[in-house]
Amino acid sequence: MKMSKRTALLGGVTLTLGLGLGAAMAQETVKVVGVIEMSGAGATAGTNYKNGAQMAVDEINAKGGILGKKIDFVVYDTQTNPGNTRAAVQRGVDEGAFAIFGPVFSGPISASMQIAQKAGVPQIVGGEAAGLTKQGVTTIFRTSLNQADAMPKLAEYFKNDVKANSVAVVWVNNDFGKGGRDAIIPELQKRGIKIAADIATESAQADFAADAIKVKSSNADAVFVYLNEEESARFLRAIKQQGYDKPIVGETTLLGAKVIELAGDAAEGAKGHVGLSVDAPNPLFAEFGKKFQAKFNYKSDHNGIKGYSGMYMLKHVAEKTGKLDKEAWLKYAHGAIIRTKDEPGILIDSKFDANGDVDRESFLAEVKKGQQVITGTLPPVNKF
Amino acid sequence: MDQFVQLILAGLATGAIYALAAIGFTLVWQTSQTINFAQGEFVMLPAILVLAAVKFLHAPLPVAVLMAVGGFLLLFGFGFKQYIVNPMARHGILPLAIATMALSILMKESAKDGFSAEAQQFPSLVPEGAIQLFGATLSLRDIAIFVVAVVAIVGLQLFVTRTKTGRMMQATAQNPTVARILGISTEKMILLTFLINAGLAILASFLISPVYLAKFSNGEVIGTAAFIAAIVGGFNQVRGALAGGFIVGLVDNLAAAYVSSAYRAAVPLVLLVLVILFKPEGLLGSKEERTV
Amino acid sequence: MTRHPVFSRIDANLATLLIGAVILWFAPAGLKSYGLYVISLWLVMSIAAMGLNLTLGYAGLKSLAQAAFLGIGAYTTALITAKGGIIGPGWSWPLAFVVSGAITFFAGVILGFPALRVKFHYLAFVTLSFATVMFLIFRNEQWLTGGVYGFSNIPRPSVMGSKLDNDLAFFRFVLVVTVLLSLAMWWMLRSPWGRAFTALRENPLRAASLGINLRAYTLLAFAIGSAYGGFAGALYAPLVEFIDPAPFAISASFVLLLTVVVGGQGYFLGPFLGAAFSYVLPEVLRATGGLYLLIYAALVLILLLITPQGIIGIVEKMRENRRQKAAQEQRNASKVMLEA
Amino acid sequence: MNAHVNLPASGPVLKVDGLKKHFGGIKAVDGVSFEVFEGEILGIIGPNGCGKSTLFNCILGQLQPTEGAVTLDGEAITGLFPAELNRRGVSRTFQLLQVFPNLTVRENLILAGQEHQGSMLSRLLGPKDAGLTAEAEKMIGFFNLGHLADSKAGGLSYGQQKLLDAAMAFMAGPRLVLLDEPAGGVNLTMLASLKERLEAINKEQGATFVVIEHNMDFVMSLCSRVVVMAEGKVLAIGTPAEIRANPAVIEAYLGH
Repeated sequence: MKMSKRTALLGGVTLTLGLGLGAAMAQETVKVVGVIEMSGAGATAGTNYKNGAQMAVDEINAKGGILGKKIDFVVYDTQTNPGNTRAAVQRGVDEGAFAIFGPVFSGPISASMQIAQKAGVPQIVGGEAAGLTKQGVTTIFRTSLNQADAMPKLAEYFKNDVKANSVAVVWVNNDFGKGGRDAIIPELQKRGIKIAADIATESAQADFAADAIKVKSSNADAVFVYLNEEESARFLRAIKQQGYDKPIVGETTLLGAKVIELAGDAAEGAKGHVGLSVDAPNPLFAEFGKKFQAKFNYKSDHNGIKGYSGMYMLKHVAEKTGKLDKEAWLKYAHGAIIRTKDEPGILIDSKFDANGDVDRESFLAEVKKGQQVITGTLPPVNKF
Repeated sequence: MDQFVQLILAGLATGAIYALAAIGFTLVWQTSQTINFAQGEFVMLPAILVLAAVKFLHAPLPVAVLMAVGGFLLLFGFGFKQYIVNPMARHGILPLAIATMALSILMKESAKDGFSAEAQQFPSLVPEGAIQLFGATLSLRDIAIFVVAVVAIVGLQLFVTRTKTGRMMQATAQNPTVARILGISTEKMILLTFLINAGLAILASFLISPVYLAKFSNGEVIGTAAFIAAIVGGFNQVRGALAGGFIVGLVDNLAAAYVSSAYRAAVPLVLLVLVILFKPEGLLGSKEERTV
Repeated sequence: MTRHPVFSRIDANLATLLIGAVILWFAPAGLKSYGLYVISLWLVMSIAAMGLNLTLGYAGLKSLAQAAFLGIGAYTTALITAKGGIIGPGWSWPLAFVVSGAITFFAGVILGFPALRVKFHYLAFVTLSFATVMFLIFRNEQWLTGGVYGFSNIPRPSVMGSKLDNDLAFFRFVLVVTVLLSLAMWWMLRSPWGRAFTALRENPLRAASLGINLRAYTLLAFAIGSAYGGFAGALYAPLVEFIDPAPFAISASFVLLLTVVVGGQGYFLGPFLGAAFSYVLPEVLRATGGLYLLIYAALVLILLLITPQGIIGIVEKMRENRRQKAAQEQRNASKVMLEA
Repeated sequence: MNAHVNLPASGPVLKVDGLKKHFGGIKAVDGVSFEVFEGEILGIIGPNGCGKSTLFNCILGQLQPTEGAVTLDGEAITGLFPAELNRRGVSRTFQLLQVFPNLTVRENLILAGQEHQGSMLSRLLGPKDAGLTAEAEKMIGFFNLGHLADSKAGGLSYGQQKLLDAAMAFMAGPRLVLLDEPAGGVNLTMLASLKERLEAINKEQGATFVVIEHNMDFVMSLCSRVVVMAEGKVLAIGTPAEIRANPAVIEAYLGH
């Protein structure tokens, strides 16, 4: 037993040392801590977000960094677990991060945003759930449209373009999917469209046969699919197997490059609204897409764009304030309008409001011959 | 009504995959008291290995398949038994089960870091297309999955009951001590079951990856389903595992459609708990004797 | 009378616990919030693992539902303490703590009933099903639990009128609760109950023939083990200040199982070592970048291959070797005595 | 030692009346009746498969009898659970080794007595030895296990475990002890000491014993009366001398 007592003490000491270090080594760099889903349910989205951000960091550092200081970008995996996320954000704050980059999934964001706020550290996230920017947190910034802004656009689309009187809604039962479902259903009903089926699916679900059959037998005029990437592809394949021939409508993910690649023919004809896309009629997106493909050997989805443009937003605001001061950064960022002519890395003109929501143009698209084809451009919610 | 038929047919195709995984699980349990929590990852990995061989070694697809099959049998048939099960077997069921849990993380993370975090297409051996049956649409792929799985299982059953090696294997599973006295090389027989388990996993992997897509995290769902199917079948019966796989596949699909999609995952479990409480030896299993 | 090794071992457990508590009280003075969070989490998960160690390690009942009990405790605490609390901020947390323990205790009793009928992997399955159902309830019943959006702004407890918003103060609060719960567990395990639990694991039929009420002790082992999960949940909620269903999923129950086995099942200090391995080591390894989970899994495998009895097993193996040597000498001596 | 055959005036401690246990068509125990009186040592013998063990398991609640009654001091105990029987003063030893290998000898003994002390709550809140250390030490001394008191039971030799098993049966001061082949596998020197210990404790505690045994010499010298079973039925009951002289018994044992 003496042994185990000694072992326990030793363990305690090692632990204390291990956790206590880290903050001491402040150098002439800008520390940005990525708190990102590198494993667990959010691994795919997280990897894209991280790769996009990493590419931006490499470019920025190659050109001399932010205000002459290189970006020191470290990434801590959250395992898509809120507790771990909280720990990682806390760790970033303790290590003196200038900004926290991530996470992408909304649950972990909810779990951790108070920590960043308490420390006054800007947090640039990939989450789309409507609630995030409604809780008075002053340090959070989105890199993509809020569901609450995207869904009315989509409901209009169902009414005017698809001309559906009834819609089956298929959503993934996490905060992202539930948030989308809760946002779209009232918008559809407001426009007199009936909800023919309301189908929850699991995240990381593999077998979508039962859900596809249910959609088909609901006899709705169209189906709205709000799932993560792979699940979207699996669903498209499953519903195609059922010989489904009515419009399949989605939001951003459904029309993403990854889904089209994975679903193959089954993605043909899918349509809907897209926030960010490498296929948008915009030379900057196309150029980003090419660079990303060259660097990582696969096609980026919208999360890659979010990570990339988010990092440039960080840089741009810091340079505008002329100093590395978090308070000044936050002050400028709230209400900032960033145009591509000033900062090409932002990829698309964007306005950040007082809550941290972003407003920008978005697109209507359709999958034709294995490609996402942009069929229309929608203006920002509030013109700027 | 055709919705019902449709659900049944889809459930059978899914169930066939679960059955393949559950049979391997049961075989390994029978011969070496290994609860393999990495069973799902066993089904995930072969497809990834094929894709990795194509991507990194630029091997043509048939060569890549051969390499993946050989490598997997060696690592997760022979190696798994030799280097994980053998040293730990005598320390009881739980440490070994936990070790397989660690193995599952290891396999998952290796696939993710070594290959890709993203889902990948996997070539299908069966053409796209569908036929009409009882007013329901049935894809050729589902039919193929079902047929291949059933042929494999029937073949295995014939092997076990009709050949000398098969009977020796069964004897080893049922009573290793007696088998040893009868002069059967139980070591070899146990190895054989591990190889068969790996082989069934490869088959399942190649069958479902075109549908589910090849991804490092695919094992989670399949592993749990195989575990449940094995228990439903009584844990110690190949026939039971077969039935268990189909039952889980069917109940899951019907539950999703008729009960509640949000509580879908619970329905088969709750039903099975009731079964266990009233028939503790599983649906087809035999009572484990109580020794005084 | 001579000193018995077993009795002195229990005393050593107590000594380690108390010395460890004193060190931990002062050690983290230099730690920042992150470090304090990690060691607080370590203690909280040690409590949950301690409960599972009772059910699994001492009484031999395979349970895969410990994370579900953690969740029941966490949600109960969140509901009772949020928004100023039901009975004011000062007493809400103690009430939540007691209620969390009570609910999980009774849930444990109910879940223990199948344990009387089915053993082994069926029991694991029944508990697995329970854990799945609980997870789905946490996720789907949004009106109660906040569903997938989670439950935010869970307050830290107050002690004597001051709220423990300071991370060091909260850590010390967690430490005190952990020590009290550990002492209670230590006392129980060295009481006749502890022996009865061990008997239940080693040979239930023989235990019954010695008048040991299998039904009562099985239910107690399950219920008390579950209640420790609930107690841990009552600390987890204010520690993270936000809960959603993810940390209470099946996979989390598996991690707790791994914690108990890696630490050393059936040893009093096992859960503390196991929890350090499961919850602190990954944080330390995170610095190694993307491969840390790979390294972690490999470490678990290697550790189990070396010592299937868990980390404490290494120490125990050495002690056992020494004892065997001594016993051999005694046996030789006794032979002479009996034959004489 | 087999002198006190004069039966006491009080009723029997244990009464087995028309006990039957059928497994499907097999009549393992088929209408067995006998009585055991205060302080006596009753032996049960018979060829393998005659139903001795099944009979034991029925009396001890391990099996539910198909028919018949068992009474302890005039109270029906048929089909009670083993733990309940034990708390009423019926204890037993096992044919195969059944000690708790990871507990020490002393802990095994305390465990064997603790459930007879106080209530559940007092066992939790009271002293860790449940006040049984002295009792355990006495038993350890009595069975010559003193030097092994702190060794784990799993590390003991076969004979030592057999002694411990027997000692555990006596910890709670039982009214009736059923010993299942106490001499099985025990070497000769150890056997003499075992027999002597059993006789001594029978006298000292005033407990009543029922012994199943194959070893004829052991049974005949230890027991005051012997029940001979064959094919699930009682063939004969009597003193060892009567049994030795019984032609039916001789027939059963030697006739084929």
